[in-house]
Amino acid sequence: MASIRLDQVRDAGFLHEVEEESGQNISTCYQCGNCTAGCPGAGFYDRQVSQIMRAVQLGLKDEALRNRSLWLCLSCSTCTARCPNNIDVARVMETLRHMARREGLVQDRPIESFWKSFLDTVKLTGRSFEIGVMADYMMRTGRGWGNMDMAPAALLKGKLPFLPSCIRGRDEVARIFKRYAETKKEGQQ
Amino acid sequence: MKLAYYPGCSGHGTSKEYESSTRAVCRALGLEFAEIEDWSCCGSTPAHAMDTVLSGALAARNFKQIALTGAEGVVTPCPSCLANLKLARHRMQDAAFKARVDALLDSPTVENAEALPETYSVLQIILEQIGPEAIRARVTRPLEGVKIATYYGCLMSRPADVMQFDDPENPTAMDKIMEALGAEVVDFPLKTECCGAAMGVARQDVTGSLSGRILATARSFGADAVVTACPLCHMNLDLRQGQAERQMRLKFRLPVFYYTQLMGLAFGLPDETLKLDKLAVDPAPFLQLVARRRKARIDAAAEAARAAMEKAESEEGAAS
Amino acid sequence: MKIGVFVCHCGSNIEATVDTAEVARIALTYPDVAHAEDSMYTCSEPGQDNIVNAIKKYGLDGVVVASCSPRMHEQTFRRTVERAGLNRYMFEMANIREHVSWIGKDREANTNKAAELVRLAVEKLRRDAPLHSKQFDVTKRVLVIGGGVAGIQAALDCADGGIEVVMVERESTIGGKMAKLDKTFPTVDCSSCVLSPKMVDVAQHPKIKLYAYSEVESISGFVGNFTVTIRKKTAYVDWDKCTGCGTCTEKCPARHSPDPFNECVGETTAINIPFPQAIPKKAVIDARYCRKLTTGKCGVCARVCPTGAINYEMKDEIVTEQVGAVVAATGYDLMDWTIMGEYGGGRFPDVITSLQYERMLSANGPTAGHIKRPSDGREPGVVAFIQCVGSRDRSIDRPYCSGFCCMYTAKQAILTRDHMPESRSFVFYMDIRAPGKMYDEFTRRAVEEYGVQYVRGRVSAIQPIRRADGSLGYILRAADTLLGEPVEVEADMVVLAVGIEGAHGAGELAEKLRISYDKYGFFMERHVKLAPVETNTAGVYLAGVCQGAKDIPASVAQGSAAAAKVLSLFSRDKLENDPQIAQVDIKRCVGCGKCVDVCPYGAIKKIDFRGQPKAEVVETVCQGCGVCNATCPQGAIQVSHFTDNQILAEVNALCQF
Amino acid sequence: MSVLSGKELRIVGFLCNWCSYGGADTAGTARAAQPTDLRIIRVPCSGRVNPLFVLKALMNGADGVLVSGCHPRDCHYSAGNFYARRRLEILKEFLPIVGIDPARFEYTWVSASEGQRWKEVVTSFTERIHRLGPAPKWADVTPRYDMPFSAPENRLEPIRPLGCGANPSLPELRESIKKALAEGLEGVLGWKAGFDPLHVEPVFMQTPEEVDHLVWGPFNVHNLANFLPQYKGRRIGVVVKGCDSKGVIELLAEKLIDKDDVTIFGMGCNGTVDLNRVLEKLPEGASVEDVKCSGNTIRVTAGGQEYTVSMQDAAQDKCRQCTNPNAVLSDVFVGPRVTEPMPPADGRSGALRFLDELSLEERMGFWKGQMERCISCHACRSACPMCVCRDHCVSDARDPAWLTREDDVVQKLFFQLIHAQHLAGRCTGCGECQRACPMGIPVFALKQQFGRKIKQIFGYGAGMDVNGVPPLLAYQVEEPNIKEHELS
Repeated sequence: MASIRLDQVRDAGFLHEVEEESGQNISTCYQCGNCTAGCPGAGFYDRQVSQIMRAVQLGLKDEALRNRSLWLCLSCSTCTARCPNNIDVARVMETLRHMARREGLVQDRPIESFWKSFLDTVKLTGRSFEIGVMADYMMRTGRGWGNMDMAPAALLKGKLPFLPSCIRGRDEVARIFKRYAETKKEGQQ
Repeated sequence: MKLAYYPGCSGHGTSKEYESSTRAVCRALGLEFAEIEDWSCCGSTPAHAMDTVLSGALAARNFKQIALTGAEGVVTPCPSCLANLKLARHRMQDAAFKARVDALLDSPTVENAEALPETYSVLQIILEQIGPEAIRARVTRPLEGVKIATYYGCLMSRPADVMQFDDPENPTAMDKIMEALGAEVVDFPLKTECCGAAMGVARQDVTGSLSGRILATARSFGADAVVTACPLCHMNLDLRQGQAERQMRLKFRLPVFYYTQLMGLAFGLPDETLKLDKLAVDPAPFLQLVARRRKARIDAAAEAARAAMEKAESEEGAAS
Repeated sequence: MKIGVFVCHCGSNIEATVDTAEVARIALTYPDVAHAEDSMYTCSEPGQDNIVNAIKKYGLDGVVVASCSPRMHEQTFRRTVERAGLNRYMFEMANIREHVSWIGKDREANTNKAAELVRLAVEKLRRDAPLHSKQFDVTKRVLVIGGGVAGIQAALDCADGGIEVVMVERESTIGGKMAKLDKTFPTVDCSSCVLSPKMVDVAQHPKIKLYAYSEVESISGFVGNFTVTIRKKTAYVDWDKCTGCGTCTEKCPARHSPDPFNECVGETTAINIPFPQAIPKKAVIDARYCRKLTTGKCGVCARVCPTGAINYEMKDEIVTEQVGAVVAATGYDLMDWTIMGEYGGGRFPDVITSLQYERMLSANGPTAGHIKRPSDGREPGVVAFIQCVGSRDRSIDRPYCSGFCCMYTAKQAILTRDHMPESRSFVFYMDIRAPGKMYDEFTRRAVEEYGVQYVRGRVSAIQPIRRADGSLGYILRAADTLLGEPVEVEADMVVLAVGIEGAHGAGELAEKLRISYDKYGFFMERHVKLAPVETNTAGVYLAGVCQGAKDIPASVAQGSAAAAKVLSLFSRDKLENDPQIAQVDIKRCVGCGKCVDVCPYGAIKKIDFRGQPKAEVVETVCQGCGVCNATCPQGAIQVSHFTDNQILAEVNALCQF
Repeated sequence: MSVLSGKELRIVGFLCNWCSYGGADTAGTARAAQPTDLRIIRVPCSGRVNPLFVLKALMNGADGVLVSGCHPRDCHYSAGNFYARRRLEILKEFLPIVGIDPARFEYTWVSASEGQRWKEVVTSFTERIHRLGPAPKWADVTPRYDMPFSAPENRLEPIRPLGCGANPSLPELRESIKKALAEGLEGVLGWKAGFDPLHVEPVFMQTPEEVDHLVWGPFNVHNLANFLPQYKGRRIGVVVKGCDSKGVIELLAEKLIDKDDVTIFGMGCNGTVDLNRVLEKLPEGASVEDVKCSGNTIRVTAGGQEYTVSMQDAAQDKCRQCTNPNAVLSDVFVGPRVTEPMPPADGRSGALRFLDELSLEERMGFWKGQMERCISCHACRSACPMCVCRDHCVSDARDPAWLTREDDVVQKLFFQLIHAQHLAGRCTGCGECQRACPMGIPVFALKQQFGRKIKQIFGYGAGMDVNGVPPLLAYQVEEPNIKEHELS
């Protein structure tokens, strides 16, 4: 692999963009690795949090956005809690996730699909509703059968109602999603 | 301060027992909350993973419903709802963010962002408004002789500057309550370690290994049971315990309770409110252990009393 | 009046962003300016000679130099104009470097600003008058506060120079932190073998008066004439009678008192002598744990003492000393690392500080040099060291590097292998800072010869585990940032290189000494580069870590430097005051007494002048702060060279409607 | 010198030599880029900064003034910044009354090690001043001359019934003064009839005959405390109304007179008149032949014609809101005490109410208009009992030279600012400055502005306690009511 020509590929604008959108001063990161050290998802990541932070510092946009780690992040904020430089690392990860979606660089469709399924259910009924989420998710991905082994137990315990509990204000909630979709569209134009 | 009650979606599904035991315990402790009409989902992790403004708007709709009750604050048992509602209010203190949220709603939220309701966990309210001493006084069936690992998860006290409750690295709120119930609390090092959160649907390997580690450590410290205050954690530790066992190639068989269920047990609240039958890991051995320990103590006390009486009688006899 | 203006290029430091020739040209248009020029390095010898020549050539009676900060070179140029026969106070500076050329690149704005700052200096100088210092006597005795290695060095150097030294140490023995160390880097030689002879010298030196177990209560006066009151804390032992035989410590039944000298690793008796080489070697009763003093029942030590030195009724005693200078050498303490919940916050028994570990390594320590886990007394197989605990950590407001942790961690890792050849050590670090002589080589030896595994990454959390045999283990969750992967180590014992801060109580002492200190308790030197030993208060000097993190050789060097400052101060028989102090215009003073009430120094007296009340300034006490000046409604009291008219002239020069 | 037009504004900084000047050096050494506007004047200590320097700069057209010293507790001179904190906080609160935006002045603390903080301070303060833009210039302001608050219909309702009838205890007062003279007092300050029945004048009574001429009534306007310092060291007496007694107390508190020297005689006061408000009812130039007072009505015979004025109309503004009608401190108090009313909810005078409603620029216009009318007679100063400098007033001095000799509004207003600042925390509110003004300029409003801010922040009112210390001559290490200011 050819070495990275920092003088050529470095995109300082990207660092600025991430700092602006996340409200974090990323230049204070001195690469101690504490975020990686405490990250519960680290064992599953293809790029460690501290390396993603480094990629942002170097202005290496592709390295920062094109990875599965962003989608495996559990949002537990351990990285934020332990950062010696007061960087809200979880916020940076979230920001990068939003940017990756905008750039069409989503690396883990199933996880994104789960989120979409969840939100679709909320849009439809005003609340989340597990069976609905799962059905939607399985239709989107053809996956999720692995969860079926716990479903019988849950059903047996009466924990998974088959009917959603629709709220009266569900149209109001749906309008939130509608307006949100419109602002996104405007944003893209 | 008048508080409203936000149950959260899972209270109507996977965490029915949490919802029901929370209400029962609050009633028993004299805590009253206003019911929120027609509340909607807070957006949970998926909403803020997609977009913070959308997440804020889903929370903000509920702020308006809460305002209708006349309450100044809101309590919720669910840490995920707590984090979303708290963060939404926190972010809405920024006027630009609030404007973007308001634009998604049918009508904007109150003008003064400081007037938006503050959210508290039921746990915080129980600890701060009732306190361990009053809880201890309410206990009729102490959980004697059992060891409990308290598991808080990652959301309850993080980020510390927003949550403003308990120590972010070593929270002790549930420890204090469990001790008040008569249980022994083990010094559990993974109190705030993440269980895998909502990753369970898409990536069971993640939740399996993270939850597995938590359960294995709790076992190694001699815990007879784990308590939690979070429906998602509970799902990963209890409902998915089988998955974790398979992943770790270990058997845990560790019952996982909501802390309100154990409070209800110690208070002697009716079974139908605690819904222990909803737990996936059978709690019966744990309950029997409690019963055995209690019986042993009562027997020992009775024995001591009898011995004392005999001694007194014999002394009396000697004197006369 | 004829004023000369010299605008300095400071090489390119100023010239790069200020048109100095233009500034000089503008300066010529200012009132009373008779000569103006720019020059390359005004502070250099030719630069100074040029000023001297110009004064003579143009008959100047005042000089303005526009260059760096007056905090840098005001004294230099005052001497220059004095060489040319002017009064040293007929001189003003315009700071066009720190305040102009270094903070912006806009040449037009900078040039304009520099010219205006010169204008201010000219306006001020036009209203300057020659000032003359008053002379006063010097008490040639020095107070050294703190008996660590820096204080010991300062005291011995002063005493050898013939000066009487009063040393105050708050513990019952001198020796400080160095006395607690087992070995020192990079030579791995015995710490107490190096220090003990110096401690003995202090005890035996005829010029040194040692107050151990004592604290400075108050300080008043000024350079050359300080009055110090010292609180001799009660030891409940008459030290004149105590021979340090140790019989009391053998018999004392209160055997479970915390042992601060051993960093609370292990316990000691309520009456104790901290360690065998203590100076003075005298017993002290810890009143919190003594049975006689807490319950009234015991008295064993009084019964066994062969000299009858024990006195339970003893009280603190206050003594007063006169000195002419003060050396502060109060050292440091570890920051309170228990705020770090992720490392257990003190709840995990086998997670200890490096200083505790040092006591464990020491042959005269509580474990007699054996490394034992506090939890079960077993020898640890895996020892992990974590650096930067409470250093370089903004999240807990500890942004600074504690300086010497990298080195002692390497030393402790090496010693660990020496003590336990079968053990394995891991050091978690962020950067290795080893810029001393033979230092970097030393850290490399730890890796190359002793097989210490260095891992670059901060430890996120220490999580105990209960092993099958019931013993505790500690999982360190970390990342190897060089490998780019999360790593874990299961250790038996964890040693934290805890960051340092100024010694507890440093702030209160600084208030008494009237010296500046930062929020971490470190004292501020007068100038970071040019006056690292002096403070803002004349006659008060700094030695050792109280001024900032430094290792033993640097502390010793600063101790000697402070002594040199004291000796040079005392080489004169009379001292001169700074004449830039308050003066009363007796005609204008109405004797209202408001200045007397507000003076922070009590330097103004109310006097009777021909039947009228008036104010009078005590010239050796006044420090020239000017609070009186700002208070006097009729402006009758004025600080020389900062008079109302001078400041008004500066304001008026800047703001003209 | 002029600022770089279009680029810079005029910002003056006063920095203490030890901390903030060093902090600015540290910033420079670190090459911390900063806006170029600020011009630094080095002073030994923030405590050296007379608030009048700040006012001088602002009055002379500075767009912003910044004072920076050592952090509280870190003062090189141990307490200088504690004094500065109080004085500068009060100054900042005072500024708006003369139309200066308080945002143009700031004070803060920067230590010698805080180079980064200094950069932030300079940057945010400069940005703030640029947001505010150039300060309005006195020359450009439109003067205004309206004083609606002094119109009869706008005068404030008195908070207690005021009266002007003869005080039946006057003979008793005369007797006790005669007794005191007999017992060795050198003389007693009081009032006697003046050149016409409307006017009384101060008198130093030394004989029983003179005492017989002592008068007491609505025309006893002068505050006789004013004369006490010139009798210092002599055993004398003084007759006081409630308001006058506060002047005596403040003089005692500041040790400008000795309690052992002064005997205080007091009677309950039912209010005094603003003579102009009586005279405005009479024809111009009419000679006053007789005055009769009963109840709350004053009947004046002038030019053969009788005119009636009620106390309601004629009372001085200060009497309308007076809560101390009885002497606060007295050795001899004669007659019954007048009922003391509760302080009004809104204690502002009419002039303050008016000024508070104006915009900053309108206030500048107001004072410009008023100062145009000022004839620099300094009667305000002469009437003030707390002006201790007497013949050594700074406004007349060459060293220090606070004022030029120019006859312009800025110099004249600056004289008023000096007076008000010197009185800050010491003014007892007797209003003599304003009463003495032949042009009727409401100069008392400036002292009231200081007074109310000092009351707000320090809870202190001058002239109530002989052991009191004026707040600006004291400090507390922790100031509960002074918060550090945000710089942005």
